[in-house]
Amino acid sequence: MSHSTTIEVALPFDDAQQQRSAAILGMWIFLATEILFFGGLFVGYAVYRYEYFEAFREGSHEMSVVGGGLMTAVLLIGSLLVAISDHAIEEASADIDQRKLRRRLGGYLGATTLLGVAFLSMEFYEYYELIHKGLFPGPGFDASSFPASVRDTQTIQMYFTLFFCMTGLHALHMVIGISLVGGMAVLLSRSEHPQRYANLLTGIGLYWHFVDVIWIFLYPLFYLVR
Amino acid sequence: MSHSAELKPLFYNFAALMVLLAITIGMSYVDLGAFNLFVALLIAGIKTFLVALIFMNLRSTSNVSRLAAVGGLLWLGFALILTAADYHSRGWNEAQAHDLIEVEQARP
Amino acid sequence: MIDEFQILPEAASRGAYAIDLIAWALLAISTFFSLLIMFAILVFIIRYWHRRQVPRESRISGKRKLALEIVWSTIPLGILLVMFFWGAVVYVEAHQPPVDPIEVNVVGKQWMWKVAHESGRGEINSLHLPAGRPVRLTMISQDVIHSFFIPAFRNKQDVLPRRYTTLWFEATEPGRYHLFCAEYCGTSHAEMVGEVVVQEPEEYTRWAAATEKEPLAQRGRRLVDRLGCLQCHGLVDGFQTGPPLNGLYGKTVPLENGTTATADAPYLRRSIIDPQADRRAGYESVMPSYEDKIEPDQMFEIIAYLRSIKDATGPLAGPDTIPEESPGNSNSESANGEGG
Amino acid sequence: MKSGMMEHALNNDTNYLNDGTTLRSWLLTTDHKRIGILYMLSITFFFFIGGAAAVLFRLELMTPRGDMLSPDAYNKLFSLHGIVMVWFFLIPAVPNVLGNFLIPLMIGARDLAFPRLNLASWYIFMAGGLFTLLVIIIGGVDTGWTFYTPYSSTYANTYVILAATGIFINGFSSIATGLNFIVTIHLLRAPGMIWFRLPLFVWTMYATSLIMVLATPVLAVALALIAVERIFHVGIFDPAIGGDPLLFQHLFWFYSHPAVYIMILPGMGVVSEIVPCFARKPLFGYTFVAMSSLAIASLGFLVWGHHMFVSGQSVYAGLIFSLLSMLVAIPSAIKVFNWTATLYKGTIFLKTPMLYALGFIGLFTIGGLTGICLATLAFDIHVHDTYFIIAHFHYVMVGGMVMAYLGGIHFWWPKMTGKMYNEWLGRINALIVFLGFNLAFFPQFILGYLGNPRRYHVYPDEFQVFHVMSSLGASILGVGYVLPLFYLIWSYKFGRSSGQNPWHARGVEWEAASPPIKHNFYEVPVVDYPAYDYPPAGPDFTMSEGELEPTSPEQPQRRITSSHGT
Repeated sequence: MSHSTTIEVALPFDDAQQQRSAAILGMWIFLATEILFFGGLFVGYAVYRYEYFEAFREGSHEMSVVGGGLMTAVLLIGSLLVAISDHAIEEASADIDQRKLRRRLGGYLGATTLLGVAFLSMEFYEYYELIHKGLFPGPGFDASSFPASVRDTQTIQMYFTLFFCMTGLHALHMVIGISLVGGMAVLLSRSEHPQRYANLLTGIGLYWHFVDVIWIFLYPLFYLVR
Repeated sequence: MSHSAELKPLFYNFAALMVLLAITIGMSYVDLGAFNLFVALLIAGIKTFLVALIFMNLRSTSNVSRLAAVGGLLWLGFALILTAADYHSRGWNEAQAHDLIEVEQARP
Repeated sequence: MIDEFQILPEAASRGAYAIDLIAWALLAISTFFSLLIMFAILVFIIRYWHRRQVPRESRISGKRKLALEIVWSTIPLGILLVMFFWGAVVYVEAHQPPVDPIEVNVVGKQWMWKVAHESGRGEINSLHLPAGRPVRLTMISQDVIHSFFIPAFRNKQDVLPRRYTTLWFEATEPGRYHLFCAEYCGTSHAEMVGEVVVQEPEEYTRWAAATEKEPLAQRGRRLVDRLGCLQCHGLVDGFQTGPPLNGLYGKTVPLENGTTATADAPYLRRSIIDPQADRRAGYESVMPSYEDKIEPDQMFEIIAYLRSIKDATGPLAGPDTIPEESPGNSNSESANGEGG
Repeated sequence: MKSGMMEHALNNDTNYLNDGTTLRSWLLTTDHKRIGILYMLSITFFFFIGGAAAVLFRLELMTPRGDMLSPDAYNKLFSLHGIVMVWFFLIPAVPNVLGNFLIPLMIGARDLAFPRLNLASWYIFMAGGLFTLLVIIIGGVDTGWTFYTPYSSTYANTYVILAATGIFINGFSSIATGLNFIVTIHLLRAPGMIWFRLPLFVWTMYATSLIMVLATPVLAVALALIAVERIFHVGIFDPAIGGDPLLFQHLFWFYSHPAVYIMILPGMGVVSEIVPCFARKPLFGYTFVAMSSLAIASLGFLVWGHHMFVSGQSVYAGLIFSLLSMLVAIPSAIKVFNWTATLYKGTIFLKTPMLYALGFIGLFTIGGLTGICLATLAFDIHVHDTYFIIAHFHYVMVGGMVMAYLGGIHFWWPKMTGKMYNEWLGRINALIVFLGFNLAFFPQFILGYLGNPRRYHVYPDEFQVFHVMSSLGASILGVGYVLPLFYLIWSYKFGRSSGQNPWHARGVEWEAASPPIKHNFYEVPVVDYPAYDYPPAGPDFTMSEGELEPTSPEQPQRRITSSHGT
């Protein structure tokens, strides 16, 4: 590992390689807990979609397929940029021009941050529209635009409840991800030795990709029920 | 960029993801009944696999990390399958029970 | 009600004996293994007490070790499987419905049990039953989850909101028994208790008839008329929009989604609350939900009415032409006397 | 780094306890041992709060009428007891105190993989715990620790959201600890410490960590959904708006059943350490005991539905869950048989930790066997939600886990403090706990079979005898829990020095000084011996006041030992 010379080895570890393995393994275990954190909601989704399929189909007609697809694409571009940055910081040799590396990393991660913000803006615009239509679940929920079959029993509300819960939790993760990636962009573009933060960037990158993967599932489950 | 050659997999991967995204949107307009869900989840699964393998570097990390990723999914599977076992079979007993009533009543 | 000291609960239902038998078996197994372990520990402590000079060499060899591990894994496994099958058989049997039961309807709410008998007689926090006849309780909660528990019958079932659960048993011994709510339901959970009074059958019949109220089925017929159910479900001008109600109860009906369902109380209730959920094959989705229009007790009345006409054949006339003949249940002889 | 250690080595009197004595040096420490001590102090505090609640409602239950507490107060007390004992005592007890302290020592590491995360997890734990206490002070919560919907999500008028928040926060602490342990055990083992040389305590901690990491998030999301439902009045679990209250039970027990194994597995680990030491013999069936921990941890995830046999769950799901529950009993049985077999041809010393460990085996056996009773479908119909359940899980949690925790604290007390407590007080206390416990909880099996439902503050008169017995036992148990507080603290202040390894135990943790230095070992130990390598048909020891004393001066020595204290 070329960067082993530049990073300090923290106390319990023997060497940089071990430290990096620990960081990556720790992150993967954390992501496993995240899978189950979202998992509780996916179980809820499965149960209610099974019981109230009609409502889920009606509900998904309120969503913009193209808009959701665009959001997915935006996230995937972000993922690509994060992967490139990770690759860059990993593979850069110690004698590389640090200024150039800084600039590149700052650029990639800055762009990723903007893409994340763009995703959230689209999502919040969608929320705004749904709320405007009275489709925010709760006592003020206005189901009048739906057929009686899903209106009277309030099952249509369940679709929107799950939609807001699951995309909301995802959006929360996005906010955290944007802060982390944005923070990294600032940190790396100012750092004398960006490679010191390679483990941190890899960890944050894994988190970012994970948040993408959640959306990869949310998109067909809420937008493409048809 | 001395390492641009090694960047290629990332771009290929991205292209593949975009193609899959297009396919999943397209497939949602084709009515396959219950298979729509299956196809959508299958494509999402492939995408996840690609992201995990290439972007998240699962192909070259330690086995333990892979185990963690698979473990998370496996445990989610436990939750889904056993919960589904309850919901799916809830009506069964009653149905069977009432058939019995009819049989019993038909007898005399 | 028994209130002296006891160490074993009374057993007063048919199922109770089967469960007690399992309990004894489990007690025997538990006692055996507990004593085995404790006895072994005691013997080893005494024998291998550190001051005692006993041979400690030639410990168990690798091969015998493995054999031991296999033995003490498989023997418990065998016992466990036996207990599983035994418990499962009794459990499944307990869920086999009774033949021609007396139907009793129960509504649980914070913090009381409301019981409605077919005769129309109702009671609160008590349940009168005949001995020697199977009884089926159809239960629903108006608020949180409760649990209907009669220790003397070794029987228990959670009572859920917005869903029917059923519990059945056959009391054997006349007497008075405890009725508890077993699922924590709020402040006065411990006071959601009552008494089960098991009577001789004739006594029960007398008790049930001693009411001024109309039988449930008759009240149900009134409701059906008031809600206008027969506008669609009755034969109006030779045309029937919804499935006929005559002879529906207890039959297996085909559904729109290709499966079938049995028209029991839970199904009928669901069809009234959420008509689209399990729609009958061949019928349009035109029926609205009656969720807000029917109280839980009223739902029981409607189902009692449907049950009363389960053997009736032919189309049921609409509300303008109330049939002259009785709908065919002993509880609702005077169904023709009611207003529209 | 190496040179820093040499400096420590020069100063023989420095250990983790006196290496900085300011409050600041404790509150900002990243030393796993100090964090373990911080956890020990905090969970002791929570334990006595939960215990105080138990004292109050056991007093109320002396009579069948509600003459001391209002129903509301009673409900809040048992909820408090459950919430505090489960999340702020039982779950962190062994993992966060002994696990934190011992895992790096046992595997020969300098610290856990993420020391700062470890400290953060203590702060998160304290934040969650104090927040929950605050909730209790401002009015409490009355849903029971199970938070069943729709009572908790719609009907309860108490501070459900806040209490759930406290538990939610605590969940992060649990996850962080579990993650830290897994990474540490995977990556930081000393040279030669292969998996099958790991002490069984480490195996059980590994299994426990798996559960912490994989189950806790599901509880978090279930509690979060209750909060969402209460705040926005939506109906995820509320049947009035299409929700299904049973879905909550599925999510809750997906966590809470495995969580039961978070509470008991570490106890099994402790017992697996104590029994070989005081039988002077390698643990019988090491591999089987190690693998059974993993089997319990994974099978434990597949059995949650046995809490729902009468809930309205499908009959068929009930059958599946019953069968799977039966299977979990096998690995537990394997452990019990192997512990017992370890005593065979051993050289048995009944020191305080051993008394607790043997108490654990006996009580856990009863707890486990009654668990089989509860997994038997038909029997469970009758005793579900009665005192039978209460008795069963107290036999496992209190008879098992608390016994093991006390045994572990006594066993490693010399390691933690370098001091020896009064052996006779310790032994008498172990007996008090054992007797008090049985008197408190055995009558509850009978009460449950008679049909007394749980969570009742008033009950039919004929049950009173058993309730009085139970309350009496509980007060004896109370004495048994307060006493160690005094003699252990006393021994820390005034006790005899214990020496490095008073039990002549063979674990790597005893290679370090007692108490250990800041980074545990002067030299990283090299492990070329299996766990529990007690010499065959061991050397003769005699038992003196505090410790085991070899009768022959020649004791087998490790090739690599610390340069201090031998």
